[in-house]
Amino acid sequence: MDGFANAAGKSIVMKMIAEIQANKVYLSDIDGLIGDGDHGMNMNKGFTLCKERLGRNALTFTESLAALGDILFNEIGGSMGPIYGMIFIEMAEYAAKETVITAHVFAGMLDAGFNGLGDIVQARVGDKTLIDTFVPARDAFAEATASGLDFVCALQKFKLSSENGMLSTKDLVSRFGRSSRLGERSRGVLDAGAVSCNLIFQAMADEMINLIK
Amino acid sequence: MDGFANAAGKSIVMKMIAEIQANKVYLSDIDGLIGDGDHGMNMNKGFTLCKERLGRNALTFTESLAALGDILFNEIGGSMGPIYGMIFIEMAEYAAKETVITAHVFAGMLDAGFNGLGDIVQARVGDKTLIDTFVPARDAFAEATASGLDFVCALQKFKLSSENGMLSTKDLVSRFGRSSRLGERSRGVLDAGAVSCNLIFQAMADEMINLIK
Amino acid sequence: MQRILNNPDDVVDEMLQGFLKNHADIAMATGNPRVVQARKAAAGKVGVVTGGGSGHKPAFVGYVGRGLVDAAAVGEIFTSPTAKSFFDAFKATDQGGGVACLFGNYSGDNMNVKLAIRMAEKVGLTVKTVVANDDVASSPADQREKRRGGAGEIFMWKIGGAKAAAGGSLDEVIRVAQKAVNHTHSVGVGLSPCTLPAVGHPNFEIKDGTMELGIGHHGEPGVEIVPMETADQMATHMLNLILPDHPFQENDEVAVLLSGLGATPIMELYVLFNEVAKKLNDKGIRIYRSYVGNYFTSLEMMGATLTVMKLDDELKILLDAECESMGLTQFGR
Amino acid sequence: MQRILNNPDDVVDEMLQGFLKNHADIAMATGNPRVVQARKAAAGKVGVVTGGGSGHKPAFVGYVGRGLVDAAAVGEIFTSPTAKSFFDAFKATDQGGGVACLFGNYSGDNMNVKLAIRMAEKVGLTVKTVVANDDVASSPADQREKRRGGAGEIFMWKIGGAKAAAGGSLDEVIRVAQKAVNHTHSVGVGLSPCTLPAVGHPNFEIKDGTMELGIGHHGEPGVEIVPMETADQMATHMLNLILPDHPFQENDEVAVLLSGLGATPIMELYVLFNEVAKKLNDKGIRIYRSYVGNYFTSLEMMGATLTVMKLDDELKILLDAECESMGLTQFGR
Ligand SMILES: Nc1ncnc2c1ncn2[C@@H]1O[C@H](COP(=O)(O)OP(=O)(O)O)[C@@H](O)[C@H]1O
Ligand SMILES: Nc1ncnc2c1ncn2[C@@H]1O[C@H](COP(=O)(O)OP(=O)(O)O)[C@@H](O)[C@H]1O
Ligand SMILES: [Mg+2]
Ligand SMILES: [Mg+2]
Ligand SMILES: [Mg+2]
Ligand SMILES: [Mg+2]
Repeated sequence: MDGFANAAGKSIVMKMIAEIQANKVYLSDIDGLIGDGDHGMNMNKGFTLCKERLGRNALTFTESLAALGDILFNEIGGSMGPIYGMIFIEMAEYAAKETVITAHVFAGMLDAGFNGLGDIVQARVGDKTLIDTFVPARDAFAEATASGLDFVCALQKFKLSSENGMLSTKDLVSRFGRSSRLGERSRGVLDAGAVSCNLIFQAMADEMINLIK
Repeated sequence: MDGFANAAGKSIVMKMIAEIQANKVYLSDIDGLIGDGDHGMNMNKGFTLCKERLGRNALTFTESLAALGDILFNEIGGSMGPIYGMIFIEMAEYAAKETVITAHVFAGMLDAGFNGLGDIVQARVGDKTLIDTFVPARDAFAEATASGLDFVCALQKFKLSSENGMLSTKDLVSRFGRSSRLGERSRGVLDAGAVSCNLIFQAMADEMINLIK
Repeated sequence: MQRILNNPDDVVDEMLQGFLKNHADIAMATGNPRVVQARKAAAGKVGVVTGGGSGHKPAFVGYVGRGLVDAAAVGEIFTSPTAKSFFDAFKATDQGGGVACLFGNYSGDNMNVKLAIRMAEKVGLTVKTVVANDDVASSPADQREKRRGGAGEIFMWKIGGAKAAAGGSLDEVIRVAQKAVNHTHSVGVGLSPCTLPAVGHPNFEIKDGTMELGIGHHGEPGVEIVPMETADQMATHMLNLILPDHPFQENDEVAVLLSGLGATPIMELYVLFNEVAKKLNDKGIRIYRSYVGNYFTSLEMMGATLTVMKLDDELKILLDAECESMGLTQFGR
Repeated sequence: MQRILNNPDDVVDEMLQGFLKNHADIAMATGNPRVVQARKAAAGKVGVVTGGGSGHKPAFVGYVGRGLVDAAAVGEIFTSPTAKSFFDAFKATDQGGGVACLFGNYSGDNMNVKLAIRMAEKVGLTVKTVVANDDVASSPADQREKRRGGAGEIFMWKIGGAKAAAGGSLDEVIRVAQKAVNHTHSVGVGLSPCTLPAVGHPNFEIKDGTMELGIGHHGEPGVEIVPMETADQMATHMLNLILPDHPFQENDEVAVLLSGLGATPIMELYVLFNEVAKKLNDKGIRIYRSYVGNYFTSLEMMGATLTVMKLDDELKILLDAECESMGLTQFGR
């Protein structure tokens, strides 16, 4: 079976939560440089709330992910609430009926998550947002799968592209809203959302790899 | 002539002013410890204002002292305005008609200054206020003069007692108003008014000694 | 961190509880703990809603009241309220005539309001919006739609709120609120940073002896970092960014709002206002009405924001209308 | 020092110029540049005067207005106004019925008011005084006359000012203002120091992680330095100093004023108020009316003062009376 049981996948979300909790201050510090410093705090609040809600309940991967999306969307607000909320809700919805999460399913989830943003997010690659992490990672995973790599190898590509995408934001000049008048002052600093997206993707992929093995 | 010409004594007030200006921050820092930190700032403002007003005008000692008292009283306010204002105004008034300021006259001035406080100041020696500088210095001067010491020697005694009086406030527990509930926490710190009074008395006596010689 | 807190994660909830206890005559709770509603909204009026992150007191809940905003959606510190909270605020204030949602131009608020409007459409509730983008430091004049909202939001609420209180229709409320925004230009100066309670150390840095010209309400970097200036120079610098932007001209009548960012002593705001007023007077621009104080803050940041709104007869009448809220209470005149 | 200033020695004068420009509808200048007078004092009323050092905005000039204080004498920062200024304030407000001078218990103010009254006596002007000594941390209860004035001065002005506005005689105004003081108890908590502009560095020290319980409005040391507490613990600590002092008892009705010291975010004042209100409720003490905000500050100090006034029917009516000033504007109820 090239995949893992949806029923066994709650640990993926738990891993994502642990990663965000561990990086709460780091994420706020990055956001403080050209943003408003709340990113880590809010992510931590939402993810921690999710941990409490999930508790010891036996939940599937997609149920856990839906719960996380729901909490972010309905209880956290900010930019992250709608963005990560939509992404997780749509990803979960796409695979809700699957017993096994295969590479093919996961590729579909990533597409669904991105498409779920719809017209809420106008940013594209290069605008110094979490899109700079998301899109390359998603594309690398799709390409790897299409070229016949197995799930674990495709996840390795996914991790690598996610990391590189995140790093790419450092040299970008912000073009969206808030920091657009900053010009050169926005260069040299990572984008907070790109960093959190990468943390989430790394945790997600690592635990998937664990489950697949 | 055991004394100096009133007409030549503007320099005494100028010396007092210079001394307060030089100690502006020091006085506020002392006041900050158990008071409100404004003592140096206000003294400096009043004394500096006086310097500007006196300018190059040819004024006597008592005219200059009256001007200083007047500015403190009418334009500075605080505790210092009425206290030093009254003291200087009454000292100047007492000797306004004298051509020569003798030891006898100066003793009378100190008495007049103290009495001028009347019921405005209830503090007595031991209450950790500028009275702890003023009264011992005045008494030492009167005693020295009565015992036949010359003006300069009496002024030396005056300086010594002023200094000791000021230092005595360090070990006193404040009994007046503001810091009375502090109890032991008010011990170990000089009283700001006692310090400024000593600075003024030292400058006053030093320049008188210069003039007498 | 020398702050008055219990668990930092609970600060918004506890603040709201305290707020509602203290202002029971003006504001009241709703079914959504993150939505606060005015107690005395006149029957049949258009609903006026706002919302935004916390940490800006009096904004946003502080402008819930009579003649101002009917409900506010409340977010975490510096964080947009949820779409659900905006939607609940719409529902709480709609009396059939629709709702004017008057908010500031931040990506989170834009997203959440957009989503809330979708929810409103599904239940047949009409919501129209005005987005304040008065902060001249955040984008060039030819990209005004990208600019952040600043303390000018207060004029938007005052003008829109007064029109709604006077029985204006939804379109009228939207028209005057939009006019207020179009006529309003703000700029901030930051002198010291702020600390989010849950983070525990300053959000960003302002070196002693320097100041950040054009800083945003959350410490977003501004136009330039310059050496610390006198109040007089600050006034010049701020007006130089604002006046050409409208442009404001001789014989214009204006409303001025000078708000502290939280920790600057009010005494110093009057010193700055004194300079601003002198310079406007020198240019022949007449201050019709002014407000100086902590009207839109950023936790314990030091600094100030200056907002100038060009007035016409309609705006004057609406500005002068009576209102009552935590942040702004004035008798009519 | 990250502050908005020109020459620090001019800060009070420039502040007053800015204040008068901004509040021309409420307050006006007098012949003495350090005396500010209310614009709308009703004909024939008893004059109500206060005065004190600057740096406490809204206190003192911020309470000049309708239904409150008729004139304020203004001192340098943290420094009593001159006797001459108090006297000029008396003259400006006397309409034949005499003047009530309601001020705080500080040695400078005591001296200068005493001297001003001597000047008044010489011109046949009747002045009576009430001295606020509500700060429980500054002396034991059996030496109440030694206690400092705290934010309770605001209740003294509100009650005395309302009585005068209602046509009360001088003796009546003095009686109710004295009653307000007798019924009022305050305590402060300091979390960070303040810097006098002309000095340029902090006035005193509060070590990070500690707080000063019972601090005065100028940073005067308080009862105790204790490790930094949660808002909940602070509320307990402050009430433990205030409640036994009156003593306040079950079924008492009280007015509560929770003022920030300048730099504490208003959000946190509501968090603290929430705890105070809970604890009073637990003890069966009813909050009839409350005020939370920056009502009596100390430049950019962090911290808060809590003031509780025991009410009776007379005080309630006077507290609820309409008033209009920079610091406090309320509609009658
Ligand atoms: N309009 C947008 N489009 C895409 N991404 C966005 C947008 N606005 C914000 N983001 C992402 O969100 C991150 C900031 O998130 P957060 O700090 O939680 O919200 P906020 O910016 O509202 O304070 C940014 O670093 C960026 O990656
Ligand atoms: N009631 C008083 N009697 C005698 N001296 C006093 C009194 N009040 C204050 N002082 C003196 O004044 C000094 C403080 O002066 P200053 O700081 O200028 O005034 P304030 O205490 O009003 O801030 C004290 O150190 C003390 O020596
Ligand atoms: Mg952010
Ligand atoms: Mg002092
Ligand atoms: Mg934010
Ligand atoms: Mg003082």
